[in-house]
Amino acid sequence: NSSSTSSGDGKNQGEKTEAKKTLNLSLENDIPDLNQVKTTDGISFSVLNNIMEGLYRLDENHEAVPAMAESVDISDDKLTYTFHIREGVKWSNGEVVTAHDFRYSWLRAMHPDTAGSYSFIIADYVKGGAEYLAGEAADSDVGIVAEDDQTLVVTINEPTPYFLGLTAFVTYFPLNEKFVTEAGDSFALTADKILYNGPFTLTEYDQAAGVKLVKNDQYWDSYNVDIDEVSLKVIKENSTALNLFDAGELDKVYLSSSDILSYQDSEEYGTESKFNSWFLQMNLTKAPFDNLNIRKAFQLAVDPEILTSQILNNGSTPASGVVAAGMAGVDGQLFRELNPNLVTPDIEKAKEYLAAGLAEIGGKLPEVTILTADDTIAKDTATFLQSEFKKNLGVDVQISTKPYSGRLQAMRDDDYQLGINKWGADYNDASTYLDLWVSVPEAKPLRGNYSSEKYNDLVAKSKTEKDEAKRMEYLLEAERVMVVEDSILTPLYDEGKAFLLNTDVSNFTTHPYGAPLELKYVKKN
Amino acid sequence: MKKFLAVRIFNILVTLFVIATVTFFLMKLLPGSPFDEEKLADLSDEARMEFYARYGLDQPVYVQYAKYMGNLVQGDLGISYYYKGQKVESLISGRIGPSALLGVQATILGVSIGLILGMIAAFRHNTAWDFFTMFIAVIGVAIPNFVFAALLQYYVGLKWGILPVAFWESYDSSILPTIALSMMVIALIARFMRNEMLEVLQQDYILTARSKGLSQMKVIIRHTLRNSMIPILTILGPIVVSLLTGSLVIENIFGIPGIGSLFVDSIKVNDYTTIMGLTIFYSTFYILTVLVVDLLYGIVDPRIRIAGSKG
Amino acid sequence: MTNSTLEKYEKTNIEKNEMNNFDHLFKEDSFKVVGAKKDSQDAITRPYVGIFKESWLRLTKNKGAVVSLVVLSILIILALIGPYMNEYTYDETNYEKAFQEPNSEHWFGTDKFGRDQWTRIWEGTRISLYIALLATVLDLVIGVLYGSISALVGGKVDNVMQRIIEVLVGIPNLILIILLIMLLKPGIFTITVAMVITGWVNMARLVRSQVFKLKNQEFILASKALGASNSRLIKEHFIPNTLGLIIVNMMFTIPSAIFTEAFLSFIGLGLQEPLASLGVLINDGFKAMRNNFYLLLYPAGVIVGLMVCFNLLADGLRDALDPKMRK
Amino acid sequence: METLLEVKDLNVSFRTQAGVVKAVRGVNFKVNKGETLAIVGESGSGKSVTSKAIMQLLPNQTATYDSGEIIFDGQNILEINDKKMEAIRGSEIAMVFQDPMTALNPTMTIGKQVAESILNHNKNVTKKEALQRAVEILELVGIPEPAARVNQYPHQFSGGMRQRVVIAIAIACNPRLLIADEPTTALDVTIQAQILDLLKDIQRKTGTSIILITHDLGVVANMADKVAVMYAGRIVEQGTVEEVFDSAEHPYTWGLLKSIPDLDADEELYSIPGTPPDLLSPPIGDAFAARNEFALAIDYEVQPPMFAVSETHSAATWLLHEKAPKLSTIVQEKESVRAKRKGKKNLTLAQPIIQVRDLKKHFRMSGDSYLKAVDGVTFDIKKGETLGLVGESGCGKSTTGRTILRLYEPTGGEVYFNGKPIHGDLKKSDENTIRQKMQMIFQDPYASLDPRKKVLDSVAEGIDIHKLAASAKDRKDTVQNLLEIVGLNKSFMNRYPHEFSGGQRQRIGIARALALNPEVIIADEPISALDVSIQAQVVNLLKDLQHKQDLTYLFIAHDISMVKYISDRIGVMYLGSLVELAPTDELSKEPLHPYTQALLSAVPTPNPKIERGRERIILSGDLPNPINPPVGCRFRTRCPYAMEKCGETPIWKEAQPNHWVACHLIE
Ligand SMILES: Nc1ncnc2c1ncn2[C@@H]1O[C@H](COP(=O)(O)OP(=O)(O)OP(=O)(O)O)[C@@H](O)[C@H]1O
Ligand SMILES: Nc1ncnc2c1ncn2[C@@H]1O[C@H](COP(=O)(O)OP(=O)(O)OP(=O)(O)O)[C@@H](O)[C@H]1O
Ligand SMILES: [Mg+2]
Ligand SMILES: [Mg+2]
Repeated sequence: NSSSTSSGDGKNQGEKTEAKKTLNLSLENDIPDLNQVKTTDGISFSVLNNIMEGLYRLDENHEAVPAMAESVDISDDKLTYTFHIREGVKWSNGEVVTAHDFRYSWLRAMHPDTAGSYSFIIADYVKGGAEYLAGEAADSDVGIVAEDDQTLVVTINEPTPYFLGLTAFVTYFPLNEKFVTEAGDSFALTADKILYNGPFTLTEYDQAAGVKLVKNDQYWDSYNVDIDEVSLKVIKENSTALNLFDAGELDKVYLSSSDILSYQDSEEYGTESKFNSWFLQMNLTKAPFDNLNIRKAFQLAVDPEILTSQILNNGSTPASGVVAAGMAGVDGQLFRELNPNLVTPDIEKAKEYLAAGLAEIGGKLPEVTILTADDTIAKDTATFLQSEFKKNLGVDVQISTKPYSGRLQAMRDDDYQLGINKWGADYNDASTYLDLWVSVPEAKPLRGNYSSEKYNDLVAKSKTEKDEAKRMEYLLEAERVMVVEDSILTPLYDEGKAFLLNTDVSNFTTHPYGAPLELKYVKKN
Repeated sequence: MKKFLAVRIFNILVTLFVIATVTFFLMKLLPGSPFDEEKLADLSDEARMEFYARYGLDQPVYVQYAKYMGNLVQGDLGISYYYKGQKVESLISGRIGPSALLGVQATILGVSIGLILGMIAAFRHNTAWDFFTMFIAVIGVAIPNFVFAALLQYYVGLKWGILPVAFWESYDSSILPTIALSMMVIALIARFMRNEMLEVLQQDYILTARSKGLSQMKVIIRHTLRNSMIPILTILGPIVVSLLTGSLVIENIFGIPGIGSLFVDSIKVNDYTTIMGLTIFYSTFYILTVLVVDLLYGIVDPRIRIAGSKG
Repeated sequence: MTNSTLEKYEKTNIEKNEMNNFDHLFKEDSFKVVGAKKDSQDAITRPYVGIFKESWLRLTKNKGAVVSLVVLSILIILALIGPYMNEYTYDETNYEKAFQEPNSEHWFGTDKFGRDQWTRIWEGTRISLYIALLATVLDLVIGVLYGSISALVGGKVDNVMQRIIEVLVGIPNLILIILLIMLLKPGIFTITVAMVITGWVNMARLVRSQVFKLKNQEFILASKALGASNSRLIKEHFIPNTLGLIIVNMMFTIPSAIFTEAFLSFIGLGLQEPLASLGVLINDGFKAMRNNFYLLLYPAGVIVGLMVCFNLLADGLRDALDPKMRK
Repeated sequence: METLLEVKDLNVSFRTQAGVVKAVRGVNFKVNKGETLAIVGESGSGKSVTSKAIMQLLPNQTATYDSGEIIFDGQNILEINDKKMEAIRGSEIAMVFQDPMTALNPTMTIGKQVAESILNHNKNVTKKEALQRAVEILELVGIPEPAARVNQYPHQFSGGMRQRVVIAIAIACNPRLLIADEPTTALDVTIQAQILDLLKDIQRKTGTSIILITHDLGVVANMADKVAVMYAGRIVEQGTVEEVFDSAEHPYTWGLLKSIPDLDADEELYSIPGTPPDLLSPPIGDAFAARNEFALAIDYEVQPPMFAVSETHSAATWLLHEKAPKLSTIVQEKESVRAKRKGKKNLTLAQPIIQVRDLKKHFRMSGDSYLKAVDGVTFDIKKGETLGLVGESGCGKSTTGRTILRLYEPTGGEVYFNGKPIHGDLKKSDENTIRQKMQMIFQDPYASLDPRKKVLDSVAEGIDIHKLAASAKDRKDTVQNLLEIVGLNKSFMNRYPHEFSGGQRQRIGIARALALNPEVIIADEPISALDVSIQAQVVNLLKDLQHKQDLTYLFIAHDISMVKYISDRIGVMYLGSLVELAPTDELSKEPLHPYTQALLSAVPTPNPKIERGRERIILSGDLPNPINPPVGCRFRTRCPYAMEKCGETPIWKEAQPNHWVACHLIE
């Protein structure tokens, strides 16, 4: 419908009321899937997050605040959550959102026939979830009970301080059973096969072209939604997006590193950071990284500061540990503030370690190769590491670039020495990182075959600890053991992004974890 | 002729079958699986197998193959793993439109300009004209088309504001990508045309034609064009296929929801059904084009009789 | 009387009575019958020159071809010695000097790692030239042979050979290449193998179409009547008569091979950092073209230069090999 | 009479790799309205170049007009612009090119090619009308079933038919001047007669002037008003037909006339000794001097001017100078004694070297129809024999020859070489032997030479294939020797095919076939493009080789007098089958088949007086379409004696000893 593209329509309608507020944004890739139960990627998350809403929603400061739920009662053992659904919240078709919708959706997300890759994010926490997912339990065995339309009682396995945050996650969004059943296979394939309960609804949906969002009048908090219409167009090419921004056709654009220098001083310029930590994983079973001294040498020989400020230059921040710097700790302190400067680059020390290591392994370093994925950032990082190792340690390393799944597969197959890896947080707690290296029941090649009883023990203890401060102690110690004592990886940086934002737009929020895009709070003049 | 076509169609089916089979097994050898999200990476092999089982991916490859072929025969290409829930047929048909439009336009534009440039070059052999067309042709091949695309977008779209910078919204949106896409075609056709024309212009029958008092223009159009067509047709076949099936970079640059990136992306994310669907779609298209070209050979040059080719 | 004055007389028909004008030419025995002189006509006026030598001679008369030959040699020499003309190496990073415009220290500027573009471009040219050479060889060896055999033998063989091409084209290349790098390591050798698989297909189809056109011509029949084998027909008749087309097609195979390599390297299937070919440099330059246009300009300039030279040379060669194209 | 065309001092040269070829060196002539000028002469003497120059169709990259004027209808063609020339070409001046095989666009239907010229010059003719007119013209030039054939492509036509198409194109717009460069060489005598009659008819009706280039002095005698004789780029003699034939003044003309085979004389054919000069560096004096047995000393020093003998007759030879010795005396003195024709061989005991049994070759046409080019021919060729094969153009002679050689896969029948079957699957080694022992001279010399090979390599190809040369020098010497044998300058080995005249190319083809010392040569029109002198030279050579090496020939030709001269036996083909086969003498004295009779009566004689008043049997009707030949006797549609019985296929029988015929008249 090429005729309705221009602002013509907008004006006609706009004249009747006041001027329409339209936000033009781009998506950097196709929208693979808007079926919240199965979808896994950030782009689909970004869309869904604005057209749907969970019991809680992240606010401008990325804290979970009541949304569909008006309030929650948490039992003393911190295992039972009783959510009170807000009165009068409606689906876009006018039906009321009830506790049953949540139960239906959550069970669907864990049912073996319908579950997607993110099923664990419910099943790992909710009582009976794991068994249900494995097909070994009935839905009545699962700790999700809709006591009435307004009340949802959820029982979880272990005390989880960040559980409320999880309910803001896409997989936790409700679904209207009747609607889903009627839509059948075509559910969520087109705009009219989705029922909305978020700040916006979709009017156009084309996986390859993008979506158009309009303010949802049925939304409980629609009074606070400033924007009337959002167009999210798929623009895969950075330079195109920049051209469009310059042409005034986009309100926000992310900058590629080569463009940053020339826009840094513009008032449109800004950066945002994500809980997305990059690190160089060493494989402990592959020579020479079975040697602690060598590992330490490789850990201390690179200064990520140079990488972030000279090469990436996009708001990424150098990392000194594996847990993203902005993650919550305890008592209002960030995790990193409690565990500062785990790794401080020191070339002299690195050289000493190398010498010591070399002496232990017989004087000669085998050929070393860094495995990396084929995206620009990963490749640049590899190039940087290569030149740093050469410069600082005098070690020649090779680079092996592989496509996304190729790299992952190679790492899982234990076919690497050094691998550039990253991990993005799903929720705001250090355990989203630290769980990864637990070697129970066995060590994972992907995680460098790291296997440390001490570490396992610390993480396990944190799981059952009801006291928040103590729990955090365990986690802090675990990170220290892994990164400092055992030196199994070189922390690199927390990913950031540089962008240009139309100066008319304010309050533009991007969450560092979960679903990034948050349009509910955006204001435009 | 009927028999010939029947044989060819049988051949096409066999070829497609071979392509589908080989591709299927090769594809299964690709590293990774359709569920290679970072999130699943930490699952144990056992847990992963369970997950695969839901999609029948735990079965032996030949069973999966048999199943796939069974569905294929019934015209069912399956459901995409990446674009979850999407039928591969509708995935392809939903995206082929813009690519095909661009492809057709670029082919027409490229071929007509290419032919004209080629003819001028041949006719003004070894003159400034010749050099000029050659230079254009060289630029057309030596500089990748994404550079043109970017320059066009920057100047025509952004600086001069004549045409849309990007997006697929009105007919105007198709102009710049068409031009960018056609550069290569222009270059190819111009060069081949020049070469063939030079050859044809030396033939005796050109003398006969001229002895009839035909003007240069008529001689060229009536007598040299058709006789120069064979190589042009040959190269045009694959060009048409690659243009109509979309160009990854151009579509990316102009933000066009085409089919171009689908192939590369689906291979990267191990979207098995989409890979297979595209492979079959693409090779059918290719093979049919080859068939058409083969038939055209005979029409363009009656001396070539591939139909009954026996020595 | 000189020859030229004599010619004047011949301009018009001379009437019998004007004959006296010639009288002074006549010697005493001018009108003696001497008869035929066999030996006066048998001199061979020019030595036999081989086709290749002759073509070379003709090539050297073509200004464009000679100029491009010179420029091409310069580019090749630069590819060989360019990297050693300054103190930088292609992988030496210097983050303080990132994104420097061309200057006296870095003649072609630096990239985001502060690496010297001059050095990198000539290193890259070397690789790209190798790719070009490889593509050429493949085209000539596999493509030409495959195409001519297919058309010449015809019938069932042609059918099968063409179907094989279709299968090769039909199976997604990328899958093959990814599988390849699982077997081999990414790098120049893998690229080579990858290109062997389908790089020659277009040439084969072109040559085939041309041979189809040629194979029923009388001079092929004549050659067959002399007992020429198929291989001789291919070598002596089909290839020379298809050469123009072959050369033109190579002018496309070469850049497309160069950019295929760049694409492969880009998705991690080809060259590995910090090695870079011209194609890769152009890809990188493209990303920075908005603010650092020189990063695109120089490698693109080298490629265009190379291609213009190749083309001029090819044009010259084509004309030189075509006996009818005489100036 | 009004002058239509006047060529004044035309000089044309070609720049080639080796130097400048001075192809035309000061040519002067006039053509009046309604008149026919015949140009005869040495092959390679510049006839075609002159005519192309008039059409302004010389390759402008290599050809230069050094001087001269070509005045057509008052304007100098060399000076007018392209647009005007385009208007003249085709409508005012039309040309029939020498090489019909390559003169037609292979990808355009015959009908369109003829209609094109009509459309081009008549603005108000519709396509349909033009095509209709094309059909009429094709009918006029004797293409059978033209309405069906207009949709065919050139490669589906036989050589002779293509020639007629080329003529049709030329006459389509009733030009005022028609330049016909060997318009009938590829035609059999009956069609030739038909075409010549047609040309005369057109000339009578429209007053067209004709420049007729030909080697067939019989045709000249029949057609021309005036004759110009060319040698080495110059016109050496000019005059009316009678003057030139009866009282030639130039020694070259004498030689030419003497070379005409005298059918009854029992002598070796006369040919002018030596080879024509290399035009890269033309001789200083008279170019013919070196081959002229009457050459005067001055001939080697000064080029002779044109001496007028009469108002219409002039010749360029110092012999006409008043100081020159009287002709008659020299002639008597120098009259060389012609060698006696070699005695007839006795071939009755000879073994057949080639046996052909019921040979068939059908070409598949569009749809499922077949063109039965050869449909069951049976004959033997004995070792050392020359079998002549004649017949209307398109009757399948070439196809027969090619199928015997297995250049075409036979559709049916058997062929034996030295008693061994050579049909069906052959062993490699057997095939190799055949390829070496049986050679072919191709009908179309230009098309049969690889345009990218120098003559040396083309001629040496067989030597290379069968590895007959010990060294490169050996190879070169052999080739040079062969070139000399066929009357070509040695230095020609450096040139490419397109740089030659038609006759020169034909001789290259002959040299190529001889290179392998074959036992059997299938000669498909080997001498059609040659001037009589060189024809004689080649025929003598063939005969000579036959004597020395016991060679066997299948000699395919249209020129019946030459066929009669060279052949021991003659086979007559009609529409794909043999109708008569008999020893030469018997066939010419007592032809049994009505077709043979018609054929023989159509042979022109090189004597203007006889030709003018002669009557021939002109066959009514057209050659039927070989896709759909008449049932029974194929000739019955045109046979003056056709009867009811002819609806049955006549059997191939030996009517008299050694005299085979297929006709119901002969019981
Ligand atoms: N394109 C050319 N380049 C060089 N030389 C040429 C070219 N065309 C013709 N010649 C030479 O010019 C001379 C005259 O050629 P032309 O074709 O006019 O001969 P011709 O009299 O028609 O002979 P024929 O009777 O054999 O056809 C020949 O010696 C030939 O070798
Ligand atoms: N390759 C072919 N394909 C189809 N038809 C052919 C082919 N070659 C020859 N013919 C047809 O076969 C018939 C015999 O042709 P052929 O060339 O043998 O005649 P010819 O006796 O040699 O005639 P000419 O004296 O004119 O050369 C003709 O009708 C011709 O059109
Ligand atoms: Mg001639
Ligand atoms: Mg013939």
